[in-house]
Amino acid sequence: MKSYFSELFTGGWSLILGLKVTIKSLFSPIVTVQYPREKLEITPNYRGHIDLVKDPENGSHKCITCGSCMRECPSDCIVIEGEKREGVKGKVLTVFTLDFTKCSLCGACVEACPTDALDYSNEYELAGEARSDFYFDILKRVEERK
Amino acid sequence: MIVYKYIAEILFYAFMILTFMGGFMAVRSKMLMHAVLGLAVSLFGVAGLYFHLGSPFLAMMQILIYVGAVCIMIVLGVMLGNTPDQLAVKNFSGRNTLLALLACATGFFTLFVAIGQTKFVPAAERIGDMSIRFVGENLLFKYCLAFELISVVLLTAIIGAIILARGGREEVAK
Amino acid sequence: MNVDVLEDERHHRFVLNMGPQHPSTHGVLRVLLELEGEYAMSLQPVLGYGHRCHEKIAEYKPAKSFMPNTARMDYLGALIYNHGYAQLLEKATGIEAPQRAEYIRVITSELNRIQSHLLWYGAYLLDLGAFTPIMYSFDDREHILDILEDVTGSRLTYCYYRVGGVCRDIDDKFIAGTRQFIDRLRSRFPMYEDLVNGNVILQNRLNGIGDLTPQTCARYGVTGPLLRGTGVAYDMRRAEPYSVYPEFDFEIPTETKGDCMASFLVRFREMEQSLRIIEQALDRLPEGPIMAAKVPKKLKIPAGDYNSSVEAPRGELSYYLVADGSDTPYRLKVRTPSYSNLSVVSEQCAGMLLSDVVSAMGSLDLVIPEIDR
Amino acid sequence: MEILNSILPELIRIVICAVCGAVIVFGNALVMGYAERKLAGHFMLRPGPMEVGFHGIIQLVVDGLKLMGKQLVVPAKADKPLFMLAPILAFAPVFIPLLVIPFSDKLQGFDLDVGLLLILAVASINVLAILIGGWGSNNKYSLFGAFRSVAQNVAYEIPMLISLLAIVFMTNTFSLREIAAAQSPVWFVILQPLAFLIYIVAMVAETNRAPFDLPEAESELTAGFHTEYSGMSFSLFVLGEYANMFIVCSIATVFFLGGDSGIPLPYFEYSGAIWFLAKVYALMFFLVWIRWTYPRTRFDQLMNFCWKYLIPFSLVNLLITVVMVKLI
Amino acid sequence: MDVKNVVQQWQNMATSVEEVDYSVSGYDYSVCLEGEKLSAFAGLMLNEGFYLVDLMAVHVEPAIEVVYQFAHFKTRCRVMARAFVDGKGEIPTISDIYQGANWHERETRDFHGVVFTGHPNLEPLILAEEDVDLKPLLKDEKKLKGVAAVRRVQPEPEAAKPEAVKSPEQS
Amino acid sequence: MMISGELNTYLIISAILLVIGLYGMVQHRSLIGMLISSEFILNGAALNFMAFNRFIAPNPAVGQIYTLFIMGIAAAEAAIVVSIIIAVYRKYRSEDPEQVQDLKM
Repeated sequence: MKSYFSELFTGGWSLILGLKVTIKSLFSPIVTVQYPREKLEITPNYRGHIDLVKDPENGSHKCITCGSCMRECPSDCIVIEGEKREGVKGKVLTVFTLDFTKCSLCGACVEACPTDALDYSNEYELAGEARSDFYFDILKRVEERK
Repeated sequence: MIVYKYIAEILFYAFMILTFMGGFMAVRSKMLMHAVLGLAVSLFGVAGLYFHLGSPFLAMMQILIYVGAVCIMIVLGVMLGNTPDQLAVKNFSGRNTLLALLACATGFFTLFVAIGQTKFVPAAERIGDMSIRFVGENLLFKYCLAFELISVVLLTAIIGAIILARGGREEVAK
Repeated sequence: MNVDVLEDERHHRFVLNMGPQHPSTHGVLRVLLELEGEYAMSLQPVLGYGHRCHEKIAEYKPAKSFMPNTARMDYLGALIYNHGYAQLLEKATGIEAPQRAEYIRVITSELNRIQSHLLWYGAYLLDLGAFTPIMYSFDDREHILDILEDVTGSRLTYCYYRVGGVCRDIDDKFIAGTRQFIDRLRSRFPMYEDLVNGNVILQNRLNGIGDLTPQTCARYGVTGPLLRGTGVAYDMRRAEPYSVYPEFDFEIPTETKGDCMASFLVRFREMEQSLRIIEQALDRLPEGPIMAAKVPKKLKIPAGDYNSSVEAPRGELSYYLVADGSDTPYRLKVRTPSYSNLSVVSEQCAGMLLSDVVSAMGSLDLVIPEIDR
Repeated sequence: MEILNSILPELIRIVICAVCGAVIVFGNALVMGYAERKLAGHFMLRPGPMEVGFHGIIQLVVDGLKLMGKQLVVPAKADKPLFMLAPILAFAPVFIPLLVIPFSDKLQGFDLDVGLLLILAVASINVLAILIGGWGSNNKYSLFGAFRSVAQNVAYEIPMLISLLAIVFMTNTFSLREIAAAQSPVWFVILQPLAFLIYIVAMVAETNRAPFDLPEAESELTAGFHTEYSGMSFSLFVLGEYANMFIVCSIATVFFLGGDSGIPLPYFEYSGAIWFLAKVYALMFFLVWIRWTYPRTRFDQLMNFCWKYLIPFSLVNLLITVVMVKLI
Repeated sequence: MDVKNVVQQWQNMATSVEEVDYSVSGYDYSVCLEGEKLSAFAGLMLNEGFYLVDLMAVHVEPAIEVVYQFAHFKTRCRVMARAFVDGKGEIPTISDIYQGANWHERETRDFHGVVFTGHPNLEPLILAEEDVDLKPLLKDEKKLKGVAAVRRVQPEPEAAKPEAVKSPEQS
Repeated sequence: MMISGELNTYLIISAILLVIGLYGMVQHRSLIGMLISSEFILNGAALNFMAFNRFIAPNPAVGQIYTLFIMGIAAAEAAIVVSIIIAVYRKYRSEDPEQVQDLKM
């Protein structure tokens, strides 16, 4: 009989404690962010898809078309091609594409790059209507950024 | 004021039709669930007739007890006792239709004749009115014993129902 | 599929198909329930809706390149899965990660564990019908994600550890943020206690539901908080210490009853212990490199078999690698904790109420991709 | 003409009552739908609907339009007549109790001397609606939801009735207006705190709301008895639920919180109605508040609570009331 | 649990019992068994308080090798028990002793086609039921290696690996 | 013509209800169907009481009280019958009264 009532009171008290917590949060400021209108600062360390770094010296990129990123990529999403040109040492990059549908953002390519020509972009608002929207032409992107 | 009477009359017809429709639905439908629904509809109609007979209290009680308790209990019985595919087949068989119709027609005809033949004489003087207060006073003073008896019957019924419903449980579950 | 339930002659029983799309299966899990009234007389999980052939993939690419896949197996304990895999390859090739890297691994792994527990906490209460706590726990979890994003660069499926270290160093901002978070979460615990843990409805829902014993756990291979809820203080961080865990002072929370409430409390207290570990690791964080000096580009694994077990948020995670001397695993088997934990459900939940099946399954803290792999 | 003159006032009264009823039902659903989502948001530290209109204020209208535009899907193996009847049966009767609720002493449809019985009688139809809806869907989850709903509603009707009966004993009437008027010095919540508490608990259970929302427990039964309903038939269930909330809160106000009594506002004849609505919505806020605080109870515990605590306590309360009424 | 005693019992029933360096391989004992000894072995393990960590198959020449991984709750003792399937691809089940093996065995049946005799319900678990004959983890002939190729070569004394993990002594 | 004010109307309606109940009793093969039919018979009787109460009884409370009693009896009867049905179903897995031949549960 004693436990009958004590259960009732401890139970009721625990319910009141719960109500206190929620009423407190009713009057506290909201913590969510209204995304499209408000945007949080994205950390500079964010690892988006890869991009070629712009080289301040020659205004272009630093890629030497060695192909280590292509080899290192676990899911074969990078394709680079280069060609020999007159008067230029080494190969010249002609094609650098990233199939972002397959990329797992592991960062192996960036670490493998001997000249630090690759870096992560800070783009996170990636949405597209077709698969082809995610075949990035990295070379074109670095040229456009000039 | 005559308009009210017409409105009341129309309502009366509506309730009557509701009662009969529900009744036919209850006895003729193939699915038990529809039969219960028919019962509920019919009971609504009867509640309306009680209203016409000057007792809103009983109309409310009719809905409260019949629709709210009896019908739901029956529905539970339907659901507990049947799997859906059993329902359609098991409920209804038309094999005695002719016989049943004949019996019913005879019974109805007898009653009809009896009602037509009898002359009902209204009481010369009526004591009290139709209010709940009067009903309550009668119930608790004049018919107190009957009231107590009905409560005992209900109590027994509840206890019996519990015992019956629990009885088979041990052997099946666990 | 599993028609033995249906073909049974007990026709009056009710076969209910819970899932693959059902609010309380947390992903694409299907459970065939055989009900009698509201009692689930038997239940059979049906797996494989999210099978992605990770073990097959592992046999086709260099062992190093499998790292991102480990994160996808358990999206809530990604760093811990990374940890186990990195450790496996380090063992196999004899590379030793520097001290600082190990400390960073411990800090981030424990953050990851708290994150996983917080999500479980919210989702479990959602299963039990409380809608608000999930938002509070997500609020806290968001801080961890921010901290981890700052150092790893991603928010959920981290690929942060490397064979021989970690890929980025932590900075003062990370340390300050983590310390701040520790204080914050500690101050939030009383709130959780008031709102949830002490609640009489929750206690009634969880006490005495889904009893497990250490013997049952041994027969089914149940590990993690469920096992610790039965009174066995078995935690890979203590039982087979890896990384720098032996240097820290922390407790392994246990409960004795083995029911849902026990594992609930064990998980809740584990968050506190993880905070303690993080605090100690931050205090003792050594300076130094974060990657081992010599990690060959092509990582040849000597022939033989290797095993690496770590404590994932849901229990013991083991990688078993059979190598033939090339840089590709010959066979990689991942022992995921939820797989064994879920298999106990058909014994644990037999004869329970439908609502209790939901609470028992929620207390397993299932991550379906981890089961299906 | 003469006939028209005689009948017109009553006809107008009926029309006005019907219109008011509709306004209350739909207006209440709009207000509560919005308030519930907004409050739920703020309880969870998020803003709630924000997109459509200022702070999402016309979100509910848009949602209503969407629901009206949606196709009514009838499952192939459903019992079609029952399936279609259930939402109507759940929604249509909610107008009737509104006729007898005394919003203020001047604002009441009809003062029936069996007002309370009318409300209870109509409330029992709701159970039938849920039952045939759950059955008619031919879905196992729906059936479970229906079962639970019936057991729960039938069980909780008992403490609810008994706790209200204590008040009826004190006032000697079933008429809602007289009950409201009987508490002019002290509200019955002070004289009958236990009955009030019991009624509040039973009220939550009767309206199938959390923490007693077992008929639609989404983590177990997906959506319970309305799993298969879509579009308008679903929204009829929702409208019915909100209207039922309004009705039970009104009863609580009439029985325990003094009905329309309150400080009269200057220059306003119907200030009582304002007070009445304020009390009703305060109770509704409480309903929302507990919904977003507690986990769901289990079915057998729910029944245990009813039989072990509520019914004995309400009976004891009734007994004490009767003795007190007799003595004083 | 007394490890020495248990090892003694293993030696009675196993073809070979080998102690392995934990810091390199991550487990303590490697036990090779005949298929028919499996049930007895599993019974012994359960009696001694071991739990079943994992069960897997490795496709090697000459036959598929099934590996059972056991560990103990109280003492650090991680055991890999190996057994080859017989000519018909069959091996006795241990799911009657370790119920947790039930799913592992079904999964192994899915992936490698190993038939566990005595298993109550050997139907596809992870793969769809129409993929009964898929057996995706079987190696093709080009990749298939002999059992010797995947066995650890005993390291020369001077090539001993540096101690990567701290002291393995722990109870 | 106002038939709602005539005693005979109600008597005929109740007679029809009674007949409907009889018909259902004969026709239905399930116990529940029979229970439903019996409710009609009870209702016919109750309506009869109410009609006489309204038109010719000296004390207008008596008929109402009788009707109330009938409702009480009906509720009790329904409870008992449904529990019997459940018990019978448990025992025989059938609701067909013809199959239920053994009185002992």
